[in-house]
Amino acid sequence: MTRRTAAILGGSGYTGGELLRLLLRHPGIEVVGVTSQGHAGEPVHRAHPNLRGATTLDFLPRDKLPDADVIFSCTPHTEAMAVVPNLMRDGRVVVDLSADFRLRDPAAYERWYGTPHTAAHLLPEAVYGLPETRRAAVKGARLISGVGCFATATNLALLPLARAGLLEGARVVVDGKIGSSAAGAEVNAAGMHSERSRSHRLYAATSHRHAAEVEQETGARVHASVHTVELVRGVLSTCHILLPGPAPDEKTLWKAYRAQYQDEPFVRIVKERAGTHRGPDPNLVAGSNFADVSFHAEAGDGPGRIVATCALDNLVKGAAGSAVQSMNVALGLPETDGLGQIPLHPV
Amino acid sequence: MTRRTAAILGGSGYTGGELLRLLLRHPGIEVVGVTSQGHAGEPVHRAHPNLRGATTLDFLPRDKLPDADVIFSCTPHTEAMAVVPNLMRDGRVVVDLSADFRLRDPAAYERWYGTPHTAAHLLPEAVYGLPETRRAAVKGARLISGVGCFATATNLALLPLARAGLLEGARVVVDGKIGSSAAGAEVNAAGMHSERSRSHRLYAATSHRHAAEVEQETGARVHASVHTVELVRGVLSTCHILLPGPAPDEKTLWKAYRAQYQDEPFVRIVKERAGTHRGPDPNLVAGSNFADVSFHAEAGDGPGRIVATCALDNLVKGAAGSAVQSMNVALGLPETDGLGQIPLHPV
Amino acid sequence: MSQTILETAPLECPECAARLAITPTLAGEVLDCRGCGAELEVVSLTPLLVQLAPHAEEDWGE
Repeated sequence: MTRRTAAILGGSGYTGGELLRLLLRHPGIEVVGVTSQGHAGEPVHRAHPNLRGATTLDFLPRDKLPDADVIFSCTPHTEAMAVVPNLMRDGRVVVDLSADFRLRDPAAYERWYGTPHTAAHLLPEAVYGLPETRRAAVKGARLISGVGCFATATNLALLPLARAGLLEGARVVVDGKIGSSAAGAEVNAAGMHSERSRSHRLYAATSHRHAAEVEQETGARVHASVHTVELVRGVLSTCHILLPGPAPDEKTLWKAYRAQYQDEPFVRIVKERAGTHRGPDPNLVAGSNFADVSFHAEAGDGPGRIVATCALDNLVKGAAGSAVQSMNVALGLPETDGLGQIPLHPV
Repeated sequence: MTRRTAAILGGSGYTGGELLRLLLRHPGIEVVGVTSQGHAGEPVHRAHPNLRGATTLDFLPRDKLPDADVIFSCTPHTEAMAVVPNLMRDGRVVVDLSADFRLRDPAAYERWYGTPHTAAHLLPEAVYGLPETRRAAVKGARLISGVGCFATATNLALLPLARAGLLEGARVVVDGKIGSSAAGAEVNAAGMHSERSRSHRLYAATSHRHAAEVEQETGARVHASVHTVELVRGVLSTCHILLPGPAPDEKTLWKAYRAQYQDEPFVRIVKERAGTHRGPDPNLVAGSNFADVSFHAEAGDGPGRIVATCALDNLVKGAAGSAVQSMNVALGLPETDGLGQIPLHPV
Repeated sequence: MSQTILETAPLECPECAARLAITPTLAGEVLDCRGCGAELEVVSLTPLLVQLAPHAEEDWGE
């Protein structure tokens, strides 16, 4: 089977490292190069110690990106939109891990990212890289956007309810808990271990960027907040759906979630009645492309509530994993190729 | 100044240990005894290693509780209501740390604790031991109930909004994050370090016990959920107030919180615009009786939201600290006596 | 940027409405509100006018 070639632009950050970890063990892909302005000339394992011995690649200077069938761009938000258009070639798939091509509406982008979109002409063609909501569109895509990690956990928790019409007339609050790697590898005071360890606080009381992504993918208008918790990898999104009337019974919810996810390779319904681990827990999916979802109906007097949660690894299903999964779909490769990692337990 | 005497019934658990830690350094109190059926005859530091050298007391058998001006009962829920009535004496203050005398309505107790209340005749006299909401009633009280930790964090976050009428017509979701010590010292599978470390999951999707306590103290009807997080001590309650109309501006919120808390010795408004630690964080109040609160207004199109949070130590302000604080008020001692501990940072 | 114009009422912080106990001496001086820690820039002395100094949003990254 002839392998396809892949290269990574700006691969010294956490997302770049995850793309390498997945692609280096992908049966259908050969990684032909990874660039990094800051680490040019250094061995990859200098920035990604877990990759020692897995590759002999060195980081290339930014302007030495080799040609490849698939290009992953890890250039940060607002810079990517200047870079990505130059990467586009016929017959090539470009996957942009930044937020620049996630929102189809350039006005929403400008509102939440504070700067006008300079490549808005590509937005109609860009496909949001979440196969669980856009598999058909990803198939033929030339430009695929990465996904937001918190938005993806929220989308996957809410999707079955949205599709079953159970969000109608409801007000939705999304309370996120997220690990420190989501803030990226860049050094900053708040990220110091001695300050960040065991810190549990509201990091963003309102989080419109993610809310915009959620509304685009599931149609749900949400009030989002994000907390820091004692995790490096992992995000847990807890969605509180305040219903206009009584809550449906849990059988109805089982049907809605099964209908949406029974054939999905990476979304698992985790709702156990016994044992220690009964619901989604980011600690139990770390390093894998799994997204675990669950749901609870709260009856009681007065209008009811549904609580839906989703746990995933912000660097895998919330970034590099969905990117590789989307690449598989776009290239016509088996969707699970390179994404079979089993998570650790105990961990 | 003649010191008052205090004794603890069932003091080998975490709450008992915290009561001892506070009372052994209380200027107006002499601890005359602490009982434990399981640890009778053993030195106190066998169960509470932090107290080594702070006391020469040994645990007494349960039936050897000495007479004292103040008795703290740490007997568990549903057992306490059989024990507390026999502790009552004229001129004595009884503080019951269990949930048995928190709810004034015996029907609510039966509904949420699954058993009829066998000492309901004492409920009218029992005072909920949260001076911030019931200082006047605590003054002359003979029977004071301890407080729920998650309920207290929620009450203190919501109280200013309730008193300012800002909860009218709103629906309130409370998303709690709580440390492992809240489950008590009893050995259980879920509490094993190798299973519990870094576990972040929905521990209780619905939490009616706490909701009942919140409704009683602030009048707010809430939909509550609780998560386990990587903390031993600490609870963070994040309250999402979905308003019927637009959100008030933050100046209005500042006034409501300042009016409620500017004279409170233990509740601090933590809402900074700069620096690493800008909002309430249980990690930064561990070991102290402080409860830090904050608030945020979310405007935007459509009906608004207020996000109010409170962080406290579930064993101190959420249990033993409020109990000692209430004892001070009931005995006419300075309210801050024995509660001046400064928390640690970095920690 | 909301501004507070001092006519009669004592100087009030534009962010949290706390009363500002200190009396600024120079235009352009930056003072901290004791109530909320907001940095306030003195825009003018007569009338006394303060406004919120721009503050760094938390770098949310992701």
